[in-house]
Amino acid sequence: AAQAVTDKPAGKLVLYTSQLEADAKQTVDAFKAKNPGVEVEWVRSGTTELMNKLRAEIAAGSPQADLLLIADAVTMESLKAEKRLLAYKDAPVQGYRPGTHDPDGTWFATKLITTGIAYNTAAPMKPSSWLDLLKPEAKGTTVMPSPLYSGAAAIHMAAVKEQPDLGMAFYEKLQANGTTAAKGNGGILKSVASGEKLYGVIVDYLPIREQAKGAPVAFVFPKEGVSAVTEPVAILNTSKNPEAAKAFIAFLLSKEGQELASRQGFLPALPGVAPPAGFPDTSFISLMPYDPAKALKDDEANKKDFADLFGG
Amino acid sequence: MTTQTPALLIDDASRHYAGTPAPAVDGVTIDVAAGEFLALLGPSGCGKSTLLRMVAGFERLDGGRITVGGRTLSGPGTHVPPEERRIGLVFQSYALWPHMTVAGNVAYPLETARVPRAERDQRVRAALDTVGLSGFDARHPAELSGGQRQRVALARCLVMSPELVLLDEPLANLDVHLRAAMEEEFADFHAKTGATMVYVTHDQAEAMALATRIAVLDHGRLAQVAAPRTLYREPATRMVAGFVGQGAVVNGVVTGPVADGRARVRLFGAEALVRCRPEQPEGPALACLRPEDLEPATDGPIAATVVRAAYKGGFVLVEAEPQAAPGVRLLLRVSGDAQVAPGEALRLAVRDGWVVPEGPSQERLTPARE
Amino acid sequence: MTTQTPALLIDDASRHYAGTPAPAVDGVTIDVAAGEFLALLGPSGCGKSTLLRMVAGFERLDGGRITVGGRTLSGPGTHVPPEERRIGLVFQSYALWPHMTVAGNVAYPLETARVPRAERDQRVRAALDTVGLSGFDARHPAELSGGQRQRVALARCLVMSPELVLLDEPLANLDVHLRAAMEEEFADFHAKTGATMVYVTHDQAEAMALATRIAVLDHGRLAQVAAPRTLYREPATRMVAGFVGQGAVVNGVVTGPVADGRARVRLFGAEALVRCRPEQPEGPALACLRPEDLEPATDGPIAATVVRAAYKGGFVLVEAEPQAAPGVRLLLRVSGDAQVAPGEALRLAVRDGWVVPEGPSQERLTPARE
Amino acid sequence: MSLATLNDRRPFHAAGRFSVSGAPLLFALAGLIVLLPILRLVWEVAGPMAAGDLTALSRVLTSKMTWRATGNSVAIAAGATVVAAALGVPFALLCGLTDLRGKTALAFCLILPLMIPAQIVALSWIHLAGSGSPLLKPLGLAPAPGTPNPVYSSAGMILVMGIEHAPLVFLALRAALRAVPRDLVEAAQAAGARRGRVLRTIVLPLSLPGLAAGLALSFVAALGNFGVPALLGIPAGIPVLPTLIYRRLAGFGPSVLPEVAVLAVLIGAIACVGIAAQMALQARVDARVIGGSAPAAVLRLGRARRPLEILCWTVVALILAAPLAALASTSLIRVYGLPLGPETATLAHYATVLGLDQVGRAFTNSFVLSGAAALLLVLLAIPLAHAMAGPGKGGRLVRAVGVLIELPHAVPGVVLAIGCILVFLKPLPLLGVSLYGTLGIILAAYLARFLSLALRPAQAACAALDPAMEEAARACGAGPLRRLRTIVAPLVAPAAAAGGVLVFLTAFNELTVSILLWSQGRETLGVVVYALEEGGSPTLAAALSVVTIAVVVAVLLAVGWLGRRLPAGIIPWRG
Ligand SMILES: Nc1ncnc2c1ncn2[C@@H]1O[C@H](COP(=O)(O)OP(=O)(O)OP(=O)(O)O)[C@@H](O)[C@H]1O
Ligand SMILES: Nc1ncnc2c1ncn2[C@@H]1O[C@H](COP(=O)(O)OP(=O)(O)OP(=O)(O)O)[C@@H](O)[C@H]1O
Ligand SMILES: [Mg+2]
Ligand SMILES: [Mg+2]
Repeated sequence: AAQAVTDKPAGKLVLYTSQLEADAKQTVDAFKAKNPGVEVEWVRSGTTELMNKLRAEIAAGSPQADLLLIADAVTMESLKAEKRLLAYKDAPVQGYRPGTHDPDGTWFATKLITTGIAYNTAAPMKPSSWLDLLKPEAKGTTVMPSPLYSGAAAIHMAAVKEQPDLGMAFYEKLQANGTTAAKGNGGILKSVASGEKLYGVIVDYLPIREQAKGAPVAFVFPKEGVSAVTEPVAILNTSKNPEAAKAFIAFLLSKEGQELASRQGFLPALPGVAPPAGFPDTSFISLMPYDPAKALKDDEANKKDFADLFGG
Repeated sequence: MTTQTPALLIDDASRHYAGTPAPAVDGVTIDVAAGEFLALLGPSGCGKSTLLRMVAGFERLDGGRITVGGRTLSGPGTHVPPEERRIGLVFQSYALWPHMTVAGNVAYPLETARVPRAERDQRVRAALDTVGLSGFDARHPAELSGGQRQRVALARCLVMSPELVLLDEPLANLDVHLRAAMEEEFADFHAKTGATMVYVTHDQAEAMALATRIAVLDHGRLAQVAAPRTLYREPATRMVAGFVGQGAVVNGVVTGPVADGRARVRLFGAEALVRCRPEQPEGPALACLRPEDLEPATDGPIAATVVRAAYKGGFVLVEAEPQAAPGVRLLLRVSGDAQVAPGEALRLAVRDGWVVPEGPSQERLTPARE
Repeated sequence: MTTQTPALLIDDASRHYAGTPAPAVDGVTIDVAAGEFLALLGPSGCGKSTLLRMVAGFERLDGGRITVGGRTLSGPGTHVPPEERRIGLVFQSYALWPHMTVAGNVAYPLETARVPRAERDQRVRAALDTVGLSGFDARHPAELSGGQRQRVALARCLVMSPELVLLDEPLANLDVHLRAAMEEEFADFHAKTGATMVYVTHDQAEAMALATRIAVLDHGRLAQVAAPRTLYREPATRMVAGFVGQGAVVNGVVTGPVADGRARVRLFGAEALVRCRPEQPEGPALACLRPEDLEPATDGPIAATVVRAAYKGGFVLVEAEPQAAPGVRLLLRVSGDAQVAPGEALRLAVRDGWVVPEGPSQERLTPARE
Repeated sequence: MSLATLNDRRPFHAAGRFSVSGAPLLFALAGLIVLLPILRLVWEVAGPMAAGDLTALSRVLTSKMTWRATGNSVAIAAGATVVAAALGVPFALLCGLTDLRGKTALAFCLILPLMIPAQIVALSWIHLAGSGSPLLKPLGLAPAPGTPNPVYSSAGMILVMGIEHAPLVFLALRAALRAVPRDLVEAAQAAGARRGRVLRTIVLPLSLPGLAAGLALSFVAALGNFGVPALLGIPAGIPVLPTLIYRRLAGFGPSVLPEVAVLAVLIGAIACVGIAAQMALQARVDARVIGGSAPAAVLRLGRARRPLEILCWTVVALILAAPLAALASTSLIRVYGLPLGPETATLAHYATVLGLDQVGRAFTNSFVLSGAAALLLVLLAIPLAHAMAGPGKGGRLVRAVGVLIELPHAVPGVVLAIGCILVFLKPLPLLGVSLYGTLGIILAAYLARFLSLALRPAQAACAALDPAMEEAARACGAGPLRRLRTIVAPLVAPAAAAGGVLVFLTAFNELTVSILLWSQGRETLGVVVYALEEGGSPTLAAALSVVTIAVVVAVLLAVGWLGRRLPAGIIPWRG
């Protein structure tokens, strides 16, 4: 339950978010309805672009954002390691599973964006396991996002490597089976929807939404479990308005905030909040565990391994 | 090259550029005998280049026919492309290819014709010899003087042994001395090769010095074709009289009968005996008076005033206004030692002249300058 | 403009372009009186334009000094930029600004000088009047003929009332007739304005017709400055004798004493009385023989052969080779009615001539052509 | 040796046209705008290096991936240049030399790929060649579902970039052909040479410098292209320098910027070789002949004309109409992936996209930004080009800057954008306001990135300007500024305006720079299209792309109509 903030926060708040345009607008509007005194200025872009922007701002000596709401926790870990994040010790994290927020209180998951398998409905096989992608039916017809460019894919790789029955060998077998890599999830969806590829490793909401509109795609949560990026939110320690920033995080973590995420078509991070249409109940989804801090440490090595296997 | 058919026959040729009010070339008929040196003379814009380009095949005919050595090259339904005409062409701008050496420029037509290497080299050498440029083979056009460039252009044209050579104002860009030297080159070239040549110029001195016959174009029409002397002495039209040579074209009245090729003409109130055609009728007429036709004489019948006197080296060119005809300017030469000043009075005698067959028009008569 | 100091003084001026073997202008000294019309004459590349551009301020001097109206414009450590010299300049290419009307072009110097509107309009009108272009104000240069454009350029220069006007080959691009008409315009303009003018040309006839004095440049050096007649009749150097006027420069020997401004000279084995300087020593010398100095005469002492004969309209220019001096070419004029053919024998008499003060050099002597 | 030496025009009479006093000012102004962001980025490398820290440098230079990407970049850029030449050269020859009909329309269509953003072109080709191809699928020609899209390959990148950059070769060669005097061609014909021989032995050698300049431009453009390798190279696993840079940027850690700077300097170095080659060749062609009175040559095609016309339009249809049609049909389909048919077609995406309020803002912003950039750059390009045409030391100095001006154009846009953030985040020294977060910073980046586009036509015009024009003004007493204002500017204005049109159109749907610099309410069209595409709405992105292209074409036509009285050669596609 949301904990009422004693003093009504006010002033300007700068949010850098990788949410989709419409979602970001909804989120900000909902927050502002609760906190009319806060003026939220937000910049929406891909996580990579946002981080480039932030890096350049840091190098120029004046980061502009108060709040970051971006795709993955690994990036947050890197900022934390650089001591760029502000700890929000008394954040309202009751009810959240451990692992979906930083024990030190620097970042907090706001939803679950899982990576599973999408397939073209004309495909001969309906996959149910990651290992199905290694079958002859999938030879040369699978595409996945490259961890070199996509944060979600990087986390997916970190998670897969920690699975004993998958591991790096799984990637090697994928390569042997003719799987190719693409820059982002949008491209995967187009490939699979257009039938250019039949199977795609992809974040859940894109194919589920398109399927609802009638596109020839479907999404499965493989039985071994899925990886998830958690769209964490964090406060920069250079924030000029930490009170308002904390209020924003409190709103996102509140039941209301989580229901909003569900309405936007994402799996809420807070167990017990109903998932959006087209998604199975959260309890049916198993998450492949992984450690963001370790993922950060291994990141370079993972990317190099991937590049060695799949090229650029 | 000793055939009896004309080497070049231009028969009623016309060319009207789209979007222009009048044809650039308008029903021109000229035949050029083998070995002849024909000059095309006329003021700027009269259609000389257009006519030449029609012969070379770069312009199509809107009417008429062009025949070379008996073969119709341009005519109704026929147009042999320039590259198949085998007509030598020398451009006003020389049109040397800057990226080739002198030898390369000259060898080009032979390479095109697939002449074997050994023969090619030999012919290039011979052509360069002819124009006095042996030893310049390896130079690039940029490293030559203007006159040398012109000679390379000549050699390039000559190496093809063309029966017909067309030259478009080849000397217009040169200074007086270089021009005189190049005039000689052309005369030598013509004498040596015996080729038929058509030579475009707006400089009548050049045309007279070089050509066996001169064709004068006027607004796209042929005004007269004649040998230089005839053209100078017996211009057929007012335009030719004014354009060729210096002198004045003035109003007069033929009063006496024609005899011995001369008529009695009243000019500025005085009588003069002036050359004319046998069939010249009596009545108003135009007379062409060259500077050498007029002589200052103390007892001359025409009273005039000096308007301008210009020392030309060796003689003074005097411009005089007859008192009987204000506005008219007569040109005459007086000895270089004489001091003549504007405003002086002068008496003139008419020693010779020519009654222009075309007859007078309504227009105001001016000295033969513009 | 009636001061006694020279309007323009070029004092030992030199200019050596970097990377060229010899100076383009080499120690030239000329003074030009107020109201004078000086022509700069010389073959292509002799430095005429460079000298003019030095006076205008577009080229810096490497040595010497240029003074206009007593004020040093260029000199050691001094270089007044062109825009502050108030010198009128007419370009060979006219250099009219195509984006301005005729009036705009002419008004430009006044606008630059912030002349008030009313006065400006009035002066522009007056300048256009002077060149006979009233009523053309609103036209653009593209809508004018070549001669009219030249006159706009003149008006633009004139409107500034410059004390000094420089003209660089203003007529080189025009055809013979337009050139004659424009020569008159310049003479009128000079007479009307009384401005000091320096006029570059490589055409000696133009220079003679227009200039009060002619400066001949030779390889960047001043060869002679003199009035046209003097230049023609008494050339100071071999180069001037050959370049100005037609004629031949031939080897001879001064044998007799100088009297009455004439010396006895042995030419081709015959004796002739030839004009010379009073101090002319005896011994080998160069004689300049103009066409009018030579006369065909049955009893002429010099036997020669006709090499070339060119009809020039009114007369025939004959090139003859003396039998005593193979390779030498003499030029003379014979009447236009005479028929002269190459190869014919001819006897010549020398009526006049000039001993070139410079004296003979080792070089081969050629006719005054190149 | 140049053509000019054969005509009687003597370029060295240019001496004195340029007063050195104005040069440092212009030089400083242009250098400030253009080079600051790039120099600031280089400082990211040089600063630590000066302090003895070589980690970034050695990390990048010892990485195998760096050299693999470099090799790919050079090879693919070279290949794309060959394709661009294969397309641009024949079309330039046909449009520039022959009596082909409809040359204006043909040239217009050939220039279009330059005006359409790389990622749209690349997407069109993916659509077109993929198994879901809305055009090929109904015809039964599409690759079977599951077979790889043939465009995802080096060959695909080379082809698509080659098509995209063919206009650069086309425009440069056509300008050079315009300068080949007609009589040189006619002299060859009179010597008996047929068309092919005339082309081979006369026309091509004479226009070689122009051609090579076009090739160098195309090479540099291909080297810095990000859109095509991002969409086609990554799926094929073929890294090139721009994607490698992007990848570094997607990585973590404070070491990112120095490493990116090292890579950018690497691209810059390779590009500089191309640019310097181009400048050297430009110096060899005496531009003063260009645009002179000599009318361009015309070769008659005779009976070959009709078949050639058909061939030309077929090629144009293939390289332009087909991808555009694919894009258009994507924008019409109800749900991406369905076959296009009467029951699946809808205009709803257009309605949706035009109803988005960011689309309206983006159109306004892009109009303002590209308009302002075009205007300011034209104003800057004229004095700069004039200074570059000057002789002697001053001219050399400014010409050297001319090489550097190409740098912001050659490096990937994101690199330039980072440089801009580094420079413009802090308040401006004297004004005390920061450009950051305003349209100002995007404008500043556009000015840097597109200066070379505005400069090139102005430079050609200035070089072709008769020096006597200005000397006449000097003789009339006009000082340098007055001459610039009253003589030079009006005379080169048409050419400079053509450069302005190029800037406007290229900036109008620019993506890679503005993606980092935009902020809420200040999005550009490119950013919005990209966001729609990334957000999984390819149909909306396609609809917006079609609208954008329609606007571009409308602007081009309007410019052509307004400029129909200008002299030939100024409106780039006009005959
Ligand atoms: N391509 C063309 N299109 C339209 N009109 C043309 C074309 N070429 C020439 N003309 C016009 O045709 C007329 C004759 O031109 P032409 O070039 O034959 O003259 P010209 O006698 O050679 O003159 P010049 O002595 O100046 O060279 C001129 O009025 C000219 O303007
Ligand atoms: N900017 C320059 N750099 C180097 N050499 C030059 C330059 N300008 C002229 N020259 C050389 O200086 C000499 C004189 O040139 P100038 O232009 O003064 O000759 P000119 O007498 O005007 O000749 P023309 O009658 O051909 O115009 C020539 O040899 C020329 O090549
Ligand atoms: Mg002509
Ligand atoms: Mg000169």
